[in-house]
Amino acid sequence: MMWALVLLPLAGALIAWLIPDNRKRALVLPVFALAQLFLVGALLVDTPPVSPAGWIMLDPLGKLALISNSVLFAVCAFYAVGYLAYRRRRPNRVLCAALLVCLSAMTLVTISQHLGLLWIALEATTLTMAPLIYFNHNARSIEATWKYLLICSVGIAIALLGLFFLAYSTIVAKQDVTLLLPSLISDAAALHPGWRHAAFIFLLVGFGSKMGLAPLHTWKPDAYGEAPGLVGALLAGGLVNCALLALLRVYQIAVASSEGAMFQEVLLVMGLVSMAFAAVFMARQSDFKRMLAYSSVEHIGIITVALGLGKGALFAGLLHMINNSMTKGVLFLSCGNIHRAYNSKSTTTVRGALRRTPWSGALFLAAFLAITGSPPFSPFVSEFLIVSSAFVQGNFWTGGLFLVFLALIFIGMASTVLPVVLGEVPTDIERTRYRDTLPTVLPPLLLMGIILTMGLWLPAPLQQLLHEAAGLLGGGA
Amino acid sequence: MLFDMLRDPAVLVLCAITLAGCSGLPGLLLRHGPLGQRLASAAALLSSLIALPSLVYLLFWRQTSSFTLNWNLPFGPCEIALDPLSAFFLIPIFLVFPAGALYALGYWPAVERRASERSVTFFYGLLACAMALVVVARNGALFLIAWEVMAVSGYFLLVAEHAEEEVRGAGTVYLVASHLGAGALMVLFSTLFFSTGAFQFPAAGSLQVTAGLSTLIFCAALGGFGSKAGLMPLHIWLPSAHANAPSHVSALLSGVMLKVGIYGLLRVISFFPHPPLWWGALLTAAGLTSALMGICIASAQKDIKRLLAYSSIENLGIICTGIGVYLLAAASGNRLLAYLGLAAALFHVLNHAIFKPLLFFSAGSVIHAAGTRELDRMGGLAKRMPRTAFLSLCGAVAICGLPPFNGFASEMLLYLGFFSEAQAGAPYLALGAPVLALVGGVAVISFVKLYGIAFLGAPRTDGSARSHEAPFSMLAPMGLLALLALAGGLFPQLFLALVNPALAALAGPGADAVALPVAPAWFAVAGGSLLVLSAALFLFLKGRAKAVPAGAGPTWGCGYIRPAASMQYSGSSFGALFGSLASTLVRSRISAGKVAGVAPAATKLSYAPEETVLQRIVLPTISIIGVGFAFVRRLQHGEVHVYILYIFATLLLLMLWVH
Amino acid sequence: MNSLADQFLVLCLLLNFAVLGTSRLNFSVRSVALQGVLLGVLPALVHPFSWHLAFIVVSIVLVKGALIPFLIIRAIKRAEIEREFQPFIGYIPSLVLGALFTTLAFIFAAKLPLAPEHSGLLVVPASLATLMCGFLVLMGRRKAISQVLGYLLMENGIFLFGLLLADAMPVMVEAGALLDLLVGIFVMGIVINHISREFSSIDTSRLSALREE
Amino acid sequence: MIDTLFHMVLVLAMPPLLLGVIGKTKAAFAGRVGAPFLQPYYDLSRLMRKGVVISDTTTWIFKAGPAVTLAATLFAALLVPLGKHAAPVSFEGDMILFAYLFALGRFFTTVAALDTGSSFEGMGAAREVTFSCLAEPALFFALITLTRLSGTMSLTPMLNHVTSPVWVAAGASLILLLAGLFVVLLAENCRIPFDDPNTHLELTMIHEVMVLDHSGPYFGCILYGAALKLYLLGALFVNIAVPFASGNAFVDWALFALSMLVLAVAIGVVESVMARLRLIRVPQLLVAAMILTAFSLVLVVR
Repeated sequence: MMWALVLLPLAGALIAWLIPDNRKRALVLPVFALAQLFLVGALLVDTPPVSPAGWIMLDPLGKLALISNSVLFAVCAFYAVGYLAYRRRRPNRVLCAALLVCLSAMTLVTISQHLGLLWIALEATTLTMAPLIYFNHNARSIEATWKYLLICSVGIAIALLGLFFLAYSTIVAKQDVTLLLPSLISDAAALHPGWRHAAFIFLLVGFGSKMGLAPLHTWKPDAYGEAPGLVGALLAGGLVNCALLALLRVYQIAVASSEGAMFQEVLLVMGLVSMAFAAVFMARQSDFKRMLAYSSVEHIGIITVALGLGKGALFAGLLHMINNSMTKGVLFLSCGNIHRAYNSKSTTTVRGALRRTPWSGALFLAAFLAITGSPPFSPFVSEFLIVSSAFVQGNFWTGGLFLVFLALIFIGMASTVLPVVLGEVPTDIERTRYRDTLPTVLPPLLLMGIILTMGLWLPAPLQQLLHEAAGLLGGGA
Repeated sequence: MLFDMLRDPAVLVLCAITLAGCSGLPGLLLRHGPLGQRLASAAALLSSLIALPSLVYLLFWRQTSSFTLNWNLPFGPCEIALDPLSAFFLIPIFLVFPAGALYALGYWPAVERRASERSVTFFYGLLACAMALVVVARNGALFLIAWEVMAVSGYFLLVAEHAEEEVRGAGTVYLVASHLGAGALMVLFSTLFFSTGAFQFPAAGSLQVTAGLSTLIFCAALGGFGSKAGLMPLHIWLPSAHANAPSHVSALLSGVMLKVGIYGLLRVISFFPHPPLWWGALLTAAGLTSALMGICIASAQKDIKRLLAYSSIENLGIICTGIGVYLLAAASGNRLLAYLGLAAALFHVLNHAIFKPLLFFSAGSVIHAAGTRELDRMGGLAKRMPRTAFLSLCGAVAICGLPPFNGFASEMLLYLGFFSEAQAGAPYLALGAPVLALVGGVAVISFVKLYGIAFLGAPRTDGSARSHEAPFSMLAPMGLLALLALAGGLFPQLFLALVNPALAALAGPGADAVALPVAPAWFAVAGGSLLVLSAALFLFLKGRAKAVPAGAGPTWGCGYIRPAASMQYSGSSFGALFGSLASTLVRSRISAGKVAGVAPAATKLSYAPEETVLQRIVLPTISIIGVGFAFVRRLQHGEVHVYILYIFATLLLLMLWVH
Repeated sequence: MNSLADQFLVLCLLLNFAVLGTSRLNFSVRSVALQGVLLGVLPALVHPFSWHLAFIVVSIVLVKGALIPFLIIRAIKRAEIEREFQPFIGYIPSLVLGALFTTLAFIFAAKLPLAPEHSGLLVVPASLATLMCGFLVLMGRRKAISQVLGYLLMENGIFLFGLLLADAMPVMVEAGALLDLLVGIFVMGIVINHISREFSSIDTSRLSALREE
Repeated sequence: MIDTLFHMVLVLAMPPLLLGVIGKTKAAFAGRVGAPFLQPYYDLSRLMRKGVVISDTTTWIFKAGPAVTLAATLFAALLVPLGKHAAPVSFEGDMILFAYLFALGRFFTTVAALDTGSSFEGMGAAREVTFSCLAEPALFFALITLTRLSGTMSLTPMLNHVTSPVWVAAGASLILLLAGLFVVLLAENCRIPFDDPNTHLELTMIHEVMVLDHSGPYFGCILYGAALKLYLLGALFVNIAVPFASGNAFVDWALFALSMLVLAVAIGVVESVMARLRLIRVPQLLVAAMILTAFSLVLVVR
């Protein structure tokens, strides 16, 4: 069953690769995405036990990431059909196949309990994303791809060294060498502290550069800015979660090693630094896709702050992981539509999107409000919980800084988004074919619906899952 | 069962709140035609017909009912309650909301405003519902949710005409300011959570915390609620927001939404058993400053709605002063003063919710008729829209705090408070009275200017010459409000009967059992005889004028042969004299063309009052921060090898930190 | 035997400096390849023989010593570049920094205790030093090819550390390292091809259009 | 009852006399014979019989202005005690109503002026509202001082409280207060040095220029209202300045009437010996009055 989860998309990728026709090939995406989503549903209802060697298991943390990835991917897959219909001339064989391979790799990340396997899967997601970012085949996209590839490769290499350190610390502690999560957690306290520290830092920097924690985030604006909106959504909502999940695994070990406090402190600082960077870079941002990239840095920062706070904030941090994925999905898809409609992503040209593409404009505006933590959307719930738990822990400085950064970011983002959405369409811009249609608007609308619903009504099973996952991270319900 | 529940007035109020929130929904579904808007207005009227009697009943019997809603957000039980304080603040909502909905039928008709009518109608209902929810919420998270929904609906209403640059700018400033305010509220509720261990509001007077924490809570509340209430210098969003929104929305924003800020402040203060003295001093000072500055800047405005917006700042300042006086008195144990301060504040809340919407409605009618917001382009409207002119006159007199209208009654209470303190040991508080008198004087300047320039004299432009009387749907709500304003001035005991329960809920039972120094009957005597006397004199003079030979002709131009309408004293020149005296407070930019030579060419002189805090402080600060940010942004310079340096440096630093 | 391994490691360190100090790309590629071969042989010196080990040694020597250098040299030929002009960090400063980092690596490694069976080996400092020299090349050179070389150096450093685990860990980690190397370099190679097609140069300093103004 | 009757008679009948006395005093200073003392009464009766010319621009507000203003002033007349007698209407806080009634009158006078659409009248209206809003705080400072001295918030007990012992105790403060009040009195009634009620040079006038277009009974109404206002503020002044009460009601009434006449002479003297201030100096004088009254408060509080 579990392997089917990984193999099914791979099979889809193969089929997509073999289909010769551009238009029919695109249809493979929703079919397999849906199939995978159903499979995920089935596995959530009836979770199989751990695999014989202990490498594969779906624990609550994995479930959370799996749910958000699969839902986001399914939505993006449906969107892809409408999106590719506008770009008939561009061959999409690589895109379709790589998307499905990426799904497979992302799924593997969520179900693996072995850090080595997890690392390989993560590396695979990195690599499959490269052709996706390069989809537009121009000078800017190749530059973005190169930077993405180089920085993420360096990061992932550092993470590998971190894993080696971790493994070696078990040798030094005279234990059986292993990278299996359960045994690492149970023996965490006995591992040699020097190696353990080094491992944590290397893993943090490694996975952090994949997640986009500042100042390791430098590839993000370029990649997000140049990739198609659909790929951006997957990068910001899917890939980031995978890297985050990897970090969460490290966090589990760190917390179990009775030295969680140190790791949390580091995370707190990194998270706040990321938010600060995002705040600085979002001010006067004239490219709204790059702005979204910084927003992604910000939200990774928020989640990291939540991890750094620990305790009650963990629940909120995990919830924010899902909220961020969903909201980023809406943002990237709607802003992709706007980009297509204006053939520009500069705020100097793009004005009055609400007139030209009423649905995409409205979605973009609503998602902007959602991502900046306005109720009644779900990111409010998680952000407010994080702030309040900072205060409840007596960590007033963190809470205060957090709010200051949120405020700065709101100002920056508002001054970019609002002019794009409101006002009159400039008269002297290029005419494009794009108009809002059902296939390109319904997917983000669906995500928006999820965000709204979750902002008012968090399903009990999800809460249960979140509590369990937070429990794994040491934050009891 | 259902019937039994519906007999509970509190349930009825909740139903009305829901109805208000849903009022715009049919309009969203019905794509065309005015039916949706009519349904929405009908729903608004119905909700108010349900709510107002229930609220009066609740207040009269001083009932408190609380409910726990079923929600599953992780913020603890979702409690809502209707105590006298909540009920009191619900009254303005259910007064202004239906009035505005009715007004919108004529002012923002679905047929003419097809692009924005549906969203305006929907968010208008949502705004009222959210404000009501804020007032009844007893859970910090629910409060915040409702608060933000309120702010965001306000934003969407405000940018109804977003094709205009000015509207967009105003919207952005508003949105940012309210988001920052919400940030302060997050601090507030988080700190409360820290102190009490739950998001539910503590019961009145039950919060025992250290001085530091209570300071933090108070400052956060002042930041969050004060910015919503438009206290100086947190008011920067207010003038342009109220000026650029559709007028019935401005009425709701100004008449009600600002009061929600006051409600929040009062609610937070009520948690504390013994608010320290300095809170009162701070609030009094802030209130008086806002009142004085607000009205001084108002007198310099040339945009009719901006003038009204600044006057809102003034009125909120007066309310805040009342609260400050109450806190001072409560801390020093002076029951009479406490009563007078708080009663004045609450009374003024009601009053401002009556005459400010009235004035915004009249401003809307004027703008609708004359096609401009600029006072200097209006004039002579009283001839063409006599009913609107009459009702606006009532509003203008009321807002200046002149008898026999309601503004006088509430200001009188505050004056009595100040004067009664003059006899006490340290009569510094009495110094508020001259300040308030000055405020009253400047208010007269502002509103004589508003009324005189807009309605009287000769039309200054073709637009105002072609203006027309407003339809009944716009006049009816104005008439109702004017009538209420008069009623409040003649029979303040009616309004005080609503104020007293809320006051007792805040200041403790028995706090309202203070004998008012002045018998309310005097208001009726004074106002009544004033009305009768004026009417008698008016008729007498009219009779005399009929008896003697009468003539008509143009206005005496002091010998000038060709007087023209453009030669009339304009609003800008009317305010300029006071503006020159208060130039430290009121800055304006005057740009004039050059006049040279023997026969100079035609030139223009324009005059624009400045938003001092926004343009001199906030925007420069933001641009300085922007420059600083631009410096940091060079870090992202596109050179990938340096990006790798960042990774390496991070790795090294973290390793050094950990070891 | 351990002393022989240590001599190999010292040689690796020297090769780091060779890469840092030269402007000729061909020489750099060969140095990195040689380092790869040395690393490939090392396991055979440290660990007792097994078929698994033999397989690793052979495959690593093949990949690091032959395949990758072949790919890169082909790219160099196609792009017609031989030297790294105007590096971001000059050659002399690079050498000095390299020396500094190597020292740092030794200091740092001294703080990390080794398992008894590895005590006395230079593996950890050599690994860290190679890693840091890789970073130095990545940070100091502008050409995409040089950056790939830097990445390879880094990978070598990591692989070096992996030697400590070679007998204890399951095959997976090494396979992972190999996979990473192979796929990473392969994809980078493709991208470099595209870059040279798009910009008719593989000078990454041209690749700085995407930035904040 | 008899006091109320006296009060009404005095208040309704006497005000124009003050104008006559002022006029006579000024004439005497100028070496002229001057108009008779009763000239203002003749003027009023003539105006009531004269025809009306009404501008086409105006609305009903133009006609309501004088009526409302006079009504407000008349009601204010019921609040001020004349001499050491009780006013017909007295309650806690009536002094606030007193001040606000004048404000109401001002509102309607200025609005009526703007109704004509004349630039001159607009100018006058702007000056009127601006200067009186500066006079307002001075009046309130004075009222606070009196409240503090008397311990009451109603005009009648407040003013009746000012007797010789109080003067002995707080003389300095009361002198400052009187000086401030006198300035307010002159400013509110548009006397020299603030305004010259006799010139018709439009550009320098305040009050007169606002009523240029009123004629006939309406103008009479305005003139009478202005005299009444002068009378009321004068009564306020005299009540403080003359702290004596004989105990005999009739003597007191006579004393009061006499003091009012003396005040009128004093105003006439001031008007004769002083020149009209430049317009930009007016606010400075008003602020000075405010400072005087504020100091009187400081002295009392100290």
